[in-house]
Amino acid sequence: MILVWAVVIPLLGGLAAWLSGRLGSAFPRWVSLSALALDLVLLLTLLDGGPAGSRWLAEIRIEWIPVIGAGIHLAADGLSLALALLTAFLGMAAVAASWSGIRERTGFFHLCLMSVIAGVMGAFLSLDLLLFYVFWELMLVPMFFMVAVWGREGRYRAALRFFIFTQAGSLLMLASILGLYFVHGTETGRYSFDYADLLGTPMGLATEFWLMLGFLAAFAVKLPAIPFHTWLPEAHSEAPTGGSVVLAGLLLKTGAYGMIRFLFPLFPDAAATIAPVVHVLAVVGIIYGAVLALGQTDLKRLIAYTSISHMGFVLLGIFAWEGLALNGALVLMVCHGASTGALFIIAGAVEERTHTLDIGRMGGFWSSAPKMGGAALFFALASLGLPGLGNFIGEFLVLLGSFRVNAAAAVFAALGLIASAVYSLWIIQKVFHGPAPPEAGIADIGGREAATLASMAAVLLWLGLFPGPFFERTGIGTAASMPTGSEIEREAVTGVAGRIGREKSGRPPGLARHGAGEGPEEMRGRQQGK
Amino acid sequence: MDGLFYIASAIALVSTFRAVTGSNAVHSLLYLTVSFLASAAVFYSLGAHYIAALEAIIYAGAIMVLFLFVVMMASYGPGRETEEKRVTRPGTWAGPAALAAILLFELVFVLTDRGLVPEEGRALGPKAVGIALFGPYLIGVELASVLLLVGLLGAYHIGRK
Amino acid sequence: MSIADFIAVLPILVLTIAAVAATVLAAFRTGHAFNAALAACGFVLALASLAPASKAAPRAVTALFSVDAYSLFFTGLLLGAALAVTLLSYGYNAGREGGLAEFYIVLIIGTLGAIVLASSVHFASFFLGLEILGVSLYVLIAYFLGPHANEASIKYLILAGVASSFLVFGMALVYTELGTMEFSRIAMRAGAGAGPLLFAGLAMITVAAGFKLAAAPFHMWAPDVYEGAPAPVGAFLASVSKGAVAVIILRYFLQTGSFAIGPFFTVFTAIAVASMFAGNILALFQKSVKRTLAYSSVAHIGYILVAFLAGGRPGTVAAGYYLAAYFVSIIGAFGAVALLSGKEKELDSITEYRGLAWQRPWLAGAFTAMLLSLAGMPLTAGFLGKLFVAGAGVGEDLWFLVIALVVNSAISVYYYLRIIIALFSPAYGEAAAPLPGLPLAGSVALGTLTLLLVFLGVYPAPLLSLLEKAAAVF
Amino acid sequence: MATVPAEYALGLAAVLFALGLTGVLVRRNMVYVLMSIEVMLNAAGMAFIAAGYRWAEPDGQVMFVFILSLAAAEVSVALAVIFRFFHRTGTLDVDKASSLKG
Repeated sequence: MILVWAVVIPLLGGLAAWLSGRLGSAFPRWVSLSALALDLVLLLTLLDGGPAGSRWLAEIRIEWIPVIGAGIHLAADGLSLALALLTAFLGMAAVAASWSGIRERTGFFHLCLMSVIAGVMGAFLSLDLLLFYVFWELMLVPMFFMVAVWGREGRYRAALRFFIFTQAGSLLMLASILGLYFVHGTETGRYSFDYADLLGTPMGLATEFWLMLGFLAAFAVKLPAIPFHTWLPEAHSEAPTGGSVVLAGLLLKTGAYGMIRFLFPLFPDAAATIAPVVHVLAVVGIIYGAVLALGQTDLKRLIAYTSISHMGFVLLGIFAWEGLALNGALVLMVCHGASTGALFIIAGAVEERTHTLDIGRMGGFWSSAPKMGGAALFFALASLGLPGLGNFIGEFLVLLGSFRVNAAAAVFAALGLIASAVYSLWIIQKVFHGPAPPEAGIADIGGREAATLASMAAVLLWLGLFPGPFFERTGIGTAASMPTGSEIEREAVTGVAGRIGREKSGRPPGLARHGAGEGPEEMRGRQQGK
Repeated sequence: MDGLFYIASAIALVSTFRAVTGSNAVHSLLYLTVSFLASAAVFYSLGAHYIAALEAIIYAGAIMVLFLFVVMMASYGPGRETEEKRVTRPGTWAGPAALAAILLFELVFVLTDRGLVPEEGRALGPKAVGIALFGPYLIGVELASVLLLVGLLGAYHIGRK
Repeated sequence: MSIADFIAVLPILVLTIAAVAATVLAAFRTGHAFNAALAACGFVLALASLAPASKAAPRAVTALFSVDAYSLFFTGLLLGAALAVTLLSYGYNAGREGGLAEFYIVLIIGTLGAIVLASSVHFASFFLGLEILGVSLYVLIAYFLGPHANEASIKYLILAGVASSFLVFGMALVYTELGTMEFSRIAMRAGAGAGPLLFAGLAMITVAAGFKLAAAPFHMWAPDVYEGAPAPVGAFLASVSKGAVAVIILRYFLQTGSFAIGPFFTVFTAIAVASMFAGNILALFQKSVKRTLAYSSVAHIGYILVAFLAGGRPGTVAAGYYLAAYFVSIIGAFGAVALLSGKEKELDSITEYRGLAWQRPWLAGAFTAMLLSLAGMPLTAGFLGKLFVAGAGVGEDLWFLVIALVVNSAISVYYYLRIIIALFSPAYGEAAAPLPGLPLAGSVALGTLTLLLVFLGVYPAPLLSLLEKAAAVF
Repeated sequence: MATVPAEYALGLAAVLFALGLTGVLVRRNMVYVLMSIEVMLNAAGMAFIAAGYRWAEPDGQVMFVFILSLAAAEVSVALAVIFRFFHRTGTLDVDKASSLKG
């Protein structure tokens, strides 16, 4: 039942916030914040571990449309739980970030925000493909409203573009879901949308490939992978700060999650076939995002482009489909959520004070706002991958893992790291040092902002210095929690499980040797065998 | 009887053609009336005596009078012929006429596929039609009356203004 | 005809009596509320009469009608839609010039035509039902002296007249070839060997149906007529009129198996794809909400045709669900327009809808929900409708059509969102004129439709089980 | 009984139908357009008579009666609308009915 509540609480909280908006604009914030806090606490109880023998920490099935074999099937394993926790956490950060920025229609804003969070939460927890699709779309509409109603000047265009891009991808996924449903139904006589049923559906490689492309389209748009990224900079920069935090911190992760949870397990062979192409796209994304970030004059746009670059790492890690890289991708997802979210909050804070996001008109803020400058420096360093912070672990694991699979891709991806160091430091240099414009001097961050940023920093530090517990409880490492639909996946899992054992003994995870990580070779072998 | 059919057909064709192509509304209406009367004759020659009478009374009688009434009310006299003159030029006709001709050729082609020899049988006088109308088609007759009712209501409402 | 026969066609009889009674009573008592209440009562009674009628089903009533689960389901749907249109019309009509009694009588008669179509299995009832509906629509479209009403009505009646002629001529050709006008016998005799006359006849019937459904390439009239007609009549046109034709066409083709005839499958595929693309692409350029909805309804016919072409049980269920979802959403959308239209002028240009969400949050919310449903977003009926249609298509391996559906759904998002953005954008300073007060009946109808929209989008099981029964008829 | 082949009657109906269709497509005057529609409907009725003649069944004639009631209902409403249009615009030209665009 916890899982149902995890999804329902944000939704109810959103409704309550909306209704309480009539009483006063302060109410919705508190209502949303407390609902999310409750959700977070609820999800934390799952860390205790699930029932013995089950690969899910928690699972629930409720009948929904039995005629067509669709049910409400929610389940959480380490992967889902890590992301669900991130969702509740970043949700709170987003509420905090819109505390003073959203003055009009706060009730409706929080309804939208909470609905997005409910949608993301549902997407991370559903195991029924139809239900997953419903949640997948549920996050879209309120997000659209958040950008279109509370955004900046170019918001309509940005909102429309965001919606149409993602919707086009989603519809292709829907077609693929239906295709898979019928392939499975005609093959086995059992028509079902359930993940557990659909795993290991026998089908020809051509069919598998086409169906996989539908899923890939939806996930690649959401992630976003080059060349489907054009909606992202606009949407991020036009959205209100809270919206940017949710968009960058959570929505992008659903794409990556979908690839790990659905794309590979359901279509292992097809995914292996297309992996080399995706590696190239990922590397191009890493470098392209980093290079374009350097050319931006708009602070939020800059951060948005860095997101493209970071998500390129995630994509590379996933499509390496190798234990280390996968876990790296997961860590990177969580850390990117925290660090980019924090950078957006800082950008929002700057905007609130100076009413501009033009980097050219900023400078010398350090003297008047040292705390903000310090925070910005911290998250910029996290973003460039300073050892000791979570992002470093993630990027390092991804590079290490993908090097085994595609050395060239890993080498080029590493080049992206250099660019990211340049742009990260450039932001700090431009905004907080450098010549101060005439009207220089802004108020420093207040207690609320400080608390938000501190908690995000704590997450990064924790993941950077003591990642062990994280891998133990969550992550793709908890072998029992992995679906056993494909041999490849099991291969990857055993690889990680071996590594986890050593990690518990106290060695930094990045230095741990991979146990039996010959997954990719196995993949190629299977391909040639066909 | 066969002679009647062929002569009436020829009249129907010519008068319909004149009705559709004419540029004076009153003349066209008269041609159309002739055409409907010729159709009545065709029906008679095909043994549908009852329908022949209906055609003469309702089509050639009632409906045409309604048309005439509107044309007269709209004072659609000789002075207005010019605006219809432009559409009676051959150029205007070519395209649509070709379209209709294609349809016609298709239908004729379809008809010449094989002969449709009428079955020898009972005469289809008013009695047979009446029995059918008030037997299996009873609800249809009721519905036709509803159709006329809505026509009445509509003409009443719209004509009132 | 036996008593059981009368009971089986009770909905038709109730509406006929209601129409006649309303006509007679109009001579004695006038008053807008009275007229509207009479019509609403007629529809409610007809809906109630479905219960005894369903006890008598399945039953063939003369050669003209078959009362079965299929006809009962769609009769109920059409009556429900007509009831909603009546409630929405009440607020819209209030205070308008000219007698209003005939409006409701003609509405009843038009609905009568529609439900005749739902249960007809014979060319005669097909034709009569269609024409009763058609003539009622001429009247309804031209009912008020709006700026475009005459024009819209003239356009509609010319094209509908041509369509009727095609329909009747096509029926005559089929009858000439096969010697029967009953669907079931047509199926039997056509199976023995289809002659060219049958083809020609079916082709002409298809053209006529295309006109009535406003499927491309016969859709040219739709935007003008929808724009010129009063908003509740637009709702009636888009739902009841179109739906009834879709219902009879589906029955005709399912029963006679005409989809299976090679060229017709291709032709219908072409019509479906053309409707989707024409409707959606032309809708992108509209400045008027009603025209946008008109083009959107052209596109929706394309989607429904995908379910037709899939055929069989899944296709019938999908078509039924889609129709129900589409009815709710399109009536709701036109209903929102109707509720917002003042006495003088309809609220039509998209720019006039700016800022509505802040002035009329509930109404704008309902309108948004309708538009999202038309766009096929989850948690609305439109999504499940589209899902079932796409599912039926995939099940029959009609990948080409499914991809067209997917691509078009993506295109359509743009113009629905454009209206939604207008609703939620800040109003033009003082330009936002005070809106008319919301009529109670219409608000209740719109609220109910919105709830229904969400219910059908979340919990489809009850409707599905009804549809399963309906589809089992064939 | 007559010995005219049914296809002759059907052929006549087809020619009349085509003439009517041409009229609808070409003429711009609403009265002519409406007249042409009447020609088409009459032709369709004739086709039904021919069909009934072929099968020696009354059904064709029954359909003709129904078509006749449609023609009457349609023409009465149509003429009322056209008349109203004439009153407002002073013309019967179909092309003048083109304020709706888009």
